[in-house]
Amino acid sequence: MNESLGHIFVDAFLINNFVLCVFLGMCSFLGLSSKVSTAWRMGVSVIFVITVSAILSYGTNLILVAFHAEYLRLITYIVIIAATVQLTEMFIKKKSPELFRELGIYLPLITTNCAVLAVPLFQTARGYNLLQSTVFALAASGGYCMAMVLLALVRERTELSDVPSLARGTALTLVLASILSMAFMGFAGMGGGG
Amino acid sequence: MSGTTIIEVRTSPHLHGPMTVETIMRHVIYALLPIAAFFSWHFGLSAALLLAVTTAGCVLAEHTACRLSGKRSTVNDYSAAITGLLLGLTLPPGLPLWMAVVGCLVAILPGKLLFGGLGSNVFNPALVGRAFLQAAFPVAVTNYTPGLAANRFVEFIPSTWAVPLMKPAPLNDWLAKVAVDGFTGATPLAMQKFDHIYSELGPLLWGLGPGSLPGCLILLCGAYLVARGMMDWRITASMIAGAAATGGIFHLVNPALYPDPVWVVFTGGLLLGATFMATDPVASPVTPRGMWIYGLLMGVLTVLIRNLGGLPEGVMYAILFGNALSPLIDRLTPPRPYGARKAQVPQ
Amino acid sequence: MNFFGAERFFGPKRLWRGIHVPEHKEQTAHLPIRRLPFPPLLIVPLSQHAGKPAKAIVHEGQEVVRGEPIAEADGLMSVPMHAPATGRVERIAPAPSAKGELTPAIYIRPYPGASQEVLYGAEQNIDQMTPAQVVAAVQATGVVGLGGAAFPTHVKLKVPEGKKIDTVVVNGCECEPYLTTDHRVMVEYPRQVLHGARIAMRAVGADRAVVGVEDNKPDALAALRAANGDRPGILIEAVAAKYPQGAEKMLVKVLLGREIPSGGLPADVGLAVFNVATLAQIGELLPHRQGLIERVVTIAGPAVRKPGNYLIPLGTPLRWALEQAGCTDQAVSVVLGGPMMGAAVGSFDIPLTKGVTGVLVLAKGGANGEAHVFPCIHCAACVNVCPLQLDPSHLGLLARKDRYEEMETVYHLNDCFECGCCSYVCPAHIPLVQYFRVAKQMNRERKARS
Amino acid sequence: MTGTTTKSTQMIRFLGFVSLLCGVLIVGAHVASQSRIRVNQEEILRESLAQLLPGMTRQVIYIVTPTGELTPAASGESSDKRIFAGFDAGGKFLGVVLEASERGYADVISAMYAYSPASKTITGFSVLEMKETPGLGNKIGSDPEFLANFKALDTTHPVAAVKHGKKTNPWEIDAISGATISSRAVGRMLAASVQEMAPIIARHRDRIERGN
Amino acid sequence: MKETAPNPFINGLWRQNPTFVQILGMCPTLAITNSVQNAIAMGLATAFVLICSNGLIAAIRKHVPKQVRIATYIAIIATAVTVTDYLVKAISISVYKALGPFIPLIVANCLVLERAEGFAAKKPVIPSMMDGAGMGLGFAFGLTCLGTVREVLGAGTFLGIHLFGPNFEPWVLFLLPPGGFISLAIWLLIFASYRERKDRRERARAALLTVQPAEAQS
Repeated sequence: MNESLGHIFVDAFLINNFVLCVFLGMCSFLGLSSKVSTAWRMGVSVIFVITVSAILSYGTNLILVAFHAEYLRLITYIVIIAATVQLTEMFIKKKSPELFRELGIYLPLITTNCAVLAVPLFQTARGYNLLQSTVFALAASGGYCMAMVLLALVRERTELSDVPSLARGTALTLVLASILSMAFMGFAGMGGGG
Repeated sequence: MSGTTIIEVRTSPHLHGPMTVETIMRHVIYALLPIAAFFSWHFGLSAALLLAVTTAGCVLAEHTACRLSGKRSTVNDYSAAITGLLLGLTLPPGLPLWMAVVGCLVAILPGKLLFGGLGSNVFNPALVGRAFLQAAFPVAVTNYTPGLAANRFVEFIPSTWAVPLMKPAPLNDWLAKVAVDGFTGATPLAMQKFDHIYSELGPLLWGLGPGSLPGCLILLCGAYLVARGMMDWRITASMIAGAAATGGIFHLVNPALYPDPVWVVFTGGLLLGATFMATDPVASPVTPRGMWIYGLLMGVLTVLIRNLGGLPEGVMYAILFGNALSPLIDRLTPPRPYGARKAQVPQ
Repeated sequence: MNFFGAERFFGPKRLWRGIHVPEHKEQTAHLPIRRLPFPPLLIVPLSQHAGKPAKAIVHEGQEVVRGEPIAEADGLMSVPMHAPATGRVERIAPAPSAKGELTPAIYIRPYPGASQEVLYGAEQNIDQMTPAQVVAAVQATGVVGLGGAAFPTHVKLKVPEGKKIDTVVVNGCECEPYLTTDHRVMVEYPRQVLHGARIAMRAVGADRAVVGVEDNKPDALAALRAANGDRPGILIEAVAAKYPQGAEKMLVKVLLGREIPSGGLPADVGLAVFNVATLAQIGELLPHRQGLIERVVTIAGPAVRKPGNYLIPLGTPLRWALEQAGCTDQAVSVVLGGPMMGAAVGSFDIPLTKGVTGVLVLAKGGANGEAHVFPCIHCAACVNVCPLQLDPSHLGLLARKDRYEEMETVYHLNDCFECGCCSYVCPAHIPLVQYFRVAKQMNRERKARS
Repeated sequence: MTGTTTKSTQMIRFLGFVSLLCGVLIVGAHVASQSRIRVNQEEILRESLAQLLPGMTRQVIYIVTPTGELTPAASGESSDKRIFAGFDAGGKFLGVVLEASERGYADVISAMYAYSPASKTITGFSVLEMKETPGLGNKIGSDPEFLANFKALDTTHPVAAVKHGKKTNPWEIDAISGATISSRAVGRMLAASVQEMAPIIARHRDRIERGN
Repeated sequence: MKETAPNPFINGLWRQNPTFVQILGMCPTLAITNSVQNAIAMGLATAFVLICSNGLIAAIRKHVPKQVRIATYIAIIATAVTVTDYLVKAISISVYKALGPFIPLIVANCLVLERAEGFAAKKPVIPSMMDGAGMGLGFAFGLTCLGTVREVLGAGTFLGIHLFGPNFEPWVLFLLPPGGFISLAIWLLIFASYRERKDRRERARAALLTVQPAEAQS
């Protein structure tokens, strides 16, 4: 498959938005979206980690394929992600302790964010080249970030209203997510094909 | 005066303007009635019944839900009736009534009451109901029947009375009986998009094409609300402007594929959406600059979805997306408070 | 904005936001100012102004002459008090005030048949005084802002260190419905107003003054223009009537296009703003070295029998004033000041003080009757009218959730001067201004605690 | 310092042990399941081929090299272009099966179709993977009326989908009503694939029909 | 003391149900529940991973250095997942295709790591495996609940069996992403209202108990 970069981007960013249409990164999507500032920081950290780990995974996958060791793919990817998270943490800690204090608690959470693992898996399955993989990683993580912030914004708004006690919490968040997801259905078919 | 007069102590202001939520909502209904009347006249009995069912459905759903949760019923603010009317106007006249009821339930329960009722809904409830129906029953909600059928005041469109949960019976026989030559059931937008057939603009202005409402009438009704000071014209104007401008650019790039701006504005639900749905105050920004951005964004998005996406119509999705963005827009466009530009005086 | 005769097309300068409120001024605008007889007992509070209360210099049983000082200023942020009538000091004791709390006051029982004539005072030549001397002289008159704020006028006349004032703004915009005191003062005492303006110009060192009068008072404009003649230095300008045009922040923006910085003073933009009634009193009292002992109060409202503008001796109990004007049995609520910003009173025994511009008697079933409060529908009506361009809609939502701190730090709560426009227009009848008052109070208490 | 050193050697030793354990488990599972997986895959392939070429019992798989030549492939997964030639029990050539994919409404639709080199017609069509709207676009895989289009679809003329009920020519596909986008994607997919593959098949027709 | 410790199996299945109570492992819960069959398959695959990883981790728990424990857990979980991946592929390719990328993604399922850290790291092998089984089956139960709503409404079938006859109008939405969110919201609302009612009853009973002695005294 030789998809154009633009199409890869639109597809991963809007049409098959990781969070709203493919259900990846759900735990953080539901758990860390009560405040816009938190959601935004988490989103940005995820963009960074996904992009770096996607590029690293791409290289690693070439090595694995060369040695016919595809069965180690999953374990390698997860190690790469854990290492990226760890390195990011160390790097930020050294360069900007302030940012580290803000992001500190979110970074370890990224390791168990399946959106991060899904990007290398998908790019391998779809046979993307390095450039395509990078664009895909940026679009997917950007889409994740956008969905997080959108949900956090509407959740902050519902905080100002009198939500019935029954619906407070996850149920309301899910309804919001489902309406957002319905809104995203309008993007289907965009960006090519046609 | 006697010293024993009991005086009430209230805090200022001691005057209040004439406007109340209830009056505004009532006038929105007045403004919607001509459109509803046209819809019923154009499509006949089924359309009138559909509107009645959606309106009654929304009102009843709200009333019952409020009662069940032990609260005062909030139907007397008329907002549920508006939701019902708007929902009905966005549906094809032959839609099975049971689907319309499902739409009402979705619009009112998760679309509105779950958030805390009037004033708390993040999205326009009517559009939530419509989007649900669109996603749940994609065939039924895009299946338009011809307007002005000769016997429309005598008999119902057969699909109206479909058994709940069941598919409506195919309309072929009925269509053969009533249809005007060459009727395909496609809306002008779908015909333009998939077959590159342009409907004439004239009938569209007066709403005589299939599946479209009279643009001029909608604008008039909107103008009534604006004149009464009950609606903000900025959102409507900027949404139309955004759609027209984007449509214009597409048209300039490829006139064969993309319609001209006037056509863009007067087809589909754009005018109804821009006038009555995007302007839903609850789900739109409150800041003046925010309103312009919000409207433009929705207009642009509508045309992008229409021209680039897989669907012929994009107003509903554009407005839902705009609703989701309105808290962000509000946050990014705070009005500049008086005296804030200059440096603060050190105390 | 006056290029190429733009005014001819667009009318006078106008306030962009704000609201058009029914004026209800026809009730009293045409009635000349009348004197009210002395009440049987005058209650002169020692704190009728913003700042430190005055110190009494009389003792119980002492006889006082109308116009004689009875209390002296306690420091710079204070003004003296003068006896409103010739009589005897009955006692010095706490008295109820409009705010509800008891404040010390001098009770004076006027002699029956005491003269309205002011016997106390001496001539002084203002033209030979230095600005500092003018300021001191103004302080001695006890004049405070008569527009309602009761801020000591001499403090405003004292130019802050490092600031330069180029223009005196004279506020003739009485935008509150019902009230016509300033209107009548301008019509009947235009010379005093202008004289006061010149005194103020002299004190602050400004070489011009701009008088802003709303265009719904053509007779006031005409009177002022006639009194001014073609003398330079004072410009009399009409502005379109709109509420709250009379707020000084609004007026200076409309008249001169200057914005007083948030939390700042008019002096920060080279201005000093005075109410017409204040200047009229200065123009009247200063040359004779007299003290402020009476003021014009509008008594009006749907439940008043004899509405009008009354020259009321300060310290007149509210009950006496109302008895003189007469109330119908429809009366439910009495408000001191205008209907938009005035406070309802809880007792008729309070005295009328320097800051009282009007007494309104509201009738049953009035415009602010019990209304069902709907939830906020985000209609943005309040945002569109807020003269300070705040976001009352969001502020109101935050207030309902007790998020007071956020209101102050993010949404500029403290800029709000409680004009009431948002509450007036709110179709959901949400008591926005009331919320904001509570929020400000809570914030003050929180700060005091920490 | 010494304390930490021992500790880190301990940690390394432990992690080494864990990796060893994991490695053994993974490799064990891989080896144990490999043959079974291959059998499964081939079964799936044969099933889908048999569906398109009824009566098929044996298939020969060719891989199309970039130069347009054919090389026989053993089996297994491959992302290269493949041609499956099917034969019945008597060894009679039934036709070839080709793979094709195209962007549909939601995502890529990938499908297989049977092609008869003799009559230059498409004789069968089945969808492998798609994410089309359930109940609407996904009918391209199940709607009998739609699949009937592929009993004998002429490919001498570029294949194209037309609106439901408007089919007049043998090379046209009668679209599913309400799912025009997905139907058209199928049309484009087949047109492009046939255009590319038909000349190659024609060139190697003898070899393919012989089955070597 | 012993009796207060809940049976780890029952605990996971009901009281600490991962889907409805802990709200963990949401990605597969929402993504792989558009048919009951897929839901069950996914649930069982997760349960299998949980049993293996919990057992292995419990076995080596005493030797794990604290600093590298998360890395160790993840390596073990990844191994268990890889094994499961091959197993599913060997059992049925069509099931494997339906579950798509979500089998490898079990690695990132926070439920598995949470159980490793929260239970297996402290308890012996057998209870840990019991806990894994309980949690896994509880998860499978949650998935099946969701899958039932989505399949019945979205296709009119249950495990492929038509329930309403051929004329049923399917609610396509329930097979699409928004339907996943909505179905889960519906289940959570049902559970919330159940819990609310139970709370109210218990409070009423508690009130009754506190009132009665006072009455008896008087």
